[in-house]
Amino acid sequence: MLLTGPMLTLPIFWSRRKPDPFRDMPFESGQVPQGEARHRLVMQYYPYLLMFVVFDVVAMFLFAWGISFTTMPLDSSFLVILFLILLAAPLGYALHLAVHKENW
Amino acid sequence: MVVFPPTTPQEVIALILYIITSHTFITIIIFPGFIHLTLVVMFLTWYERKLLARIQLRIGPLYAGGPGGILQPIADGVKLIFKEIMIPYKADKPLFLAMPLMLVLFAALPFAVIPFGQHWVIANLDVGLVFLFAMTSLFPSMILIFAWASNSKFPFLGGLRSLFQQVAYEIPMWVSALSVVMLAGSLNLTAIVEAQSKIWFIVPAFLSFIVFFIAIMAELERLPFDLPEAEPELVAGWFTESSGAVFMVIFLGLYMKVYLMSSLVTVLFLGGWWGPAFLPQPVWFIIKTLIVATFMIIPRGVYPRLRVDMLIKTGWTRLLIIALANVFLTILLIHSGILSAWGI
Amino acid sequence: MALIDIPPDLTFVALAAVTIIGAILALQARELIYGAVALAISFIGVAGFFVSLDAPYLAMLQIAIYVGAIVVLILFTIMLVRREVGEEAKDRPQSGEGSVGLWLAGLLSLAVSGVAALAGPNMPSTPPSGSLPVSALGPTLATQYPIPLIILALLMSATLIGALVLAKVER
Amino acid sequence: MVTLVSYIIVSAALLGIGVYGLSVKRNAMRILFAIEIIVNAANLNFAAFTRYLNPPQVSGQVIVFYSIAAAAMEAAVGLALILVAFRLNNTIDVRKLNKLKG
Repeated sequence: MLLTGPMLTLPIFWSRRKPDPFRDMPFESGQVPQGEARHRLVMQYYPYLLMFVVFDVVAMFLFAWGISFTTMPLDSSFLVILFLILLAAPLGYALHLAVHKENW
Repeated sequence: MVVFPPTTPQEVIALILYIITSHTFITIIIFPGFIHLTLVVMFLTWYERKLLARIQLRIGPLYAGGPGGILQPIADGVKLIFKEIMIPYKADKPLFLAMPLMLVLFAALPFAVIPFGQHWVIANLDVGLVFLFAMTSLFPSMILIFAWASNSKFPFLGGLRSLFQQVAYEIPMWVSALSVVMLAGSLNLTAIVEAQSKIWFIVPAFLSFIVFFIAIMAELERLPFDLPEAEPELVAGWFTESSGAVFMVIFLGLYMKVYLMSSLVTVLFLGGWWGPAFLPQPVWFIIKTLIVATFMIIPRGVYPRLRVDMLIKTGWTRLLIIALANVFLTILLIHSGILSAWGI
Repeated sequence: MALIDIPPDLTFVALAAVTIIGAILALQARELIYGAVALAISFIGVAGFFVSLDAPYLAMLQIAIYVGAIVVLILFTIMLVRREVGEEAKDRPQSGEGSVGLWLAGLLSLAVSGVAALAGPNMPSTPPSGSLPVSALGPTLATQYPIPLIILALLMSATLIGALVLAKVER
Repeated sequence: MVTLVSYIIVSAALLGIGVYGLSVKRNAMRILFAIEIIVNAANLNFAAFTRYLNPPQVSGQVIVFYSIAAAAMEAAVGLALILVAFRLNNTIDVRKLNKLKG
């Protein structure tokens, strides 16, 4: 943990800086930037993000079960297999929605 | 004689000596810690350029002293430190400056749980692997915030791509690591390595090794998965606007992550520090890790890159399903008792 | 092992400060993005509490799920629905509401902590010795609480399908 | 001296902050933040109580496990709702989302 102490303090003395507004323009291949940079995002990849939230939780559950897998009786793995099968159908549906771009 | 607080000069010297020679200090500052990390990361930057040059019949770094320009990273570092930090117009200054630091912090923190040898580990956590995954899962949000804070189009687009790519490959990565956890019966990385004393897990869990390797290649944004920084389209991806020391800090963080992931592959699949006894354990560990890093660098010299939606789709459809199927496979494998010869 | 022993009280106070200030900033920061960052910091503070409560797996779960997944989703949504800068500043409570909310919140937390403080002498002041192994989680999940696990799978399915159908463009 | 009561007090403070946000804020995102803060307060209580049980039991941690999972799902659906509300009404101010009012 203390490893990162020097790394956080080192760049502090780097960060002296002369103000120079002309150089601070956003890089746009040499052109003057136009328009709002943080424009609205496309929704195209939103379903993947949702799937990430759901399967993040699933992965954590699987880890908690996986640690003591070898010491548990066999029927506990049936439970987890049931758990995964229950999630397979919405996963298929989400992938179906996600790969069809006209939905977004 | 160690006294705290020290009063005489001898006691001060004794205290300093005590601190410097203590195992905690050595592990944190010198060997698996700060100095070792910095040196290896600098070596990696040089090594990557040299290796790529060899593959593409170029020469690579040459002039900066030593054999083959091995002092090039130091020259680069000095150059970058003395360059001016430019902050884009209307950028979110605190976030823009804080995020690179956080990036390095969270790339360096997980090294605390990586066992470089039987006793060469800073913090022997019981939840080591999950700690590692929790730390790496912070990267997408930091990259997104940094990209947003730059207030510029290229970083923003690059940051979004990077976000979705990392998000898409994180789950296959975790799920493929699950079979190793099931085989070892522990989340403690030291225990995982010790479980491999008879057989490396690359043999019983070969499929998950493949999935894991592909997933970390994508996670690290290496070619052929380096869309977030596709030069023809997006200049340098989410760190286009960074310059000078900010760039250096980000670069440091990224290479640290490369080293982290290679050492994770070594721990999970390649038997960690195990090897013939004529070399000490950490040496074996570092040799294996550098070999893994080599295999991660080679594709960069060879392959073109994919398209972003294809990439994400592949991650979610193929890789995730293979990883989930692999879990079933591991259940069968363990319960069939084939592996009992190796004590699993 | 540790060179310097940090007293547990100090750790507790620091964690409490991080968590509570993070939570306040999450609601009061001018920019929503800053709010999300403060929320993430507050979550990390709660993860620190979990570590001090001998539940390291929960702490990692908290970081991985809250900070790793939910905050990303929140940031993405904020960027999707972002208005011009300055819109946020108007999100100040109207005259009466602010004080009513403050009174409500203050009374509620005072009541809860008051009850806790009154019951304090009857509650255990030091945790029992012995720790909970991480490997105890899995069997408890699988043997004592199998039904919630299946219900959770159903909930996840419903979430995935429901959120996608909601967010889909109607045509 | 860190006792069970100190954890409860921190948790109560988080609850108060959450309730304040829930009752005063008009931005739907902030309301979601407030809900997450309240859920965290509850989780903290579960973890604290299960640690102070004698003999130590892991059930409270499992409940927090489920609670975090449920909160993640709730946030996902809530954010989807906010997205839809924004797309339909071009605002996420809950005072202006009152079309159902007669």
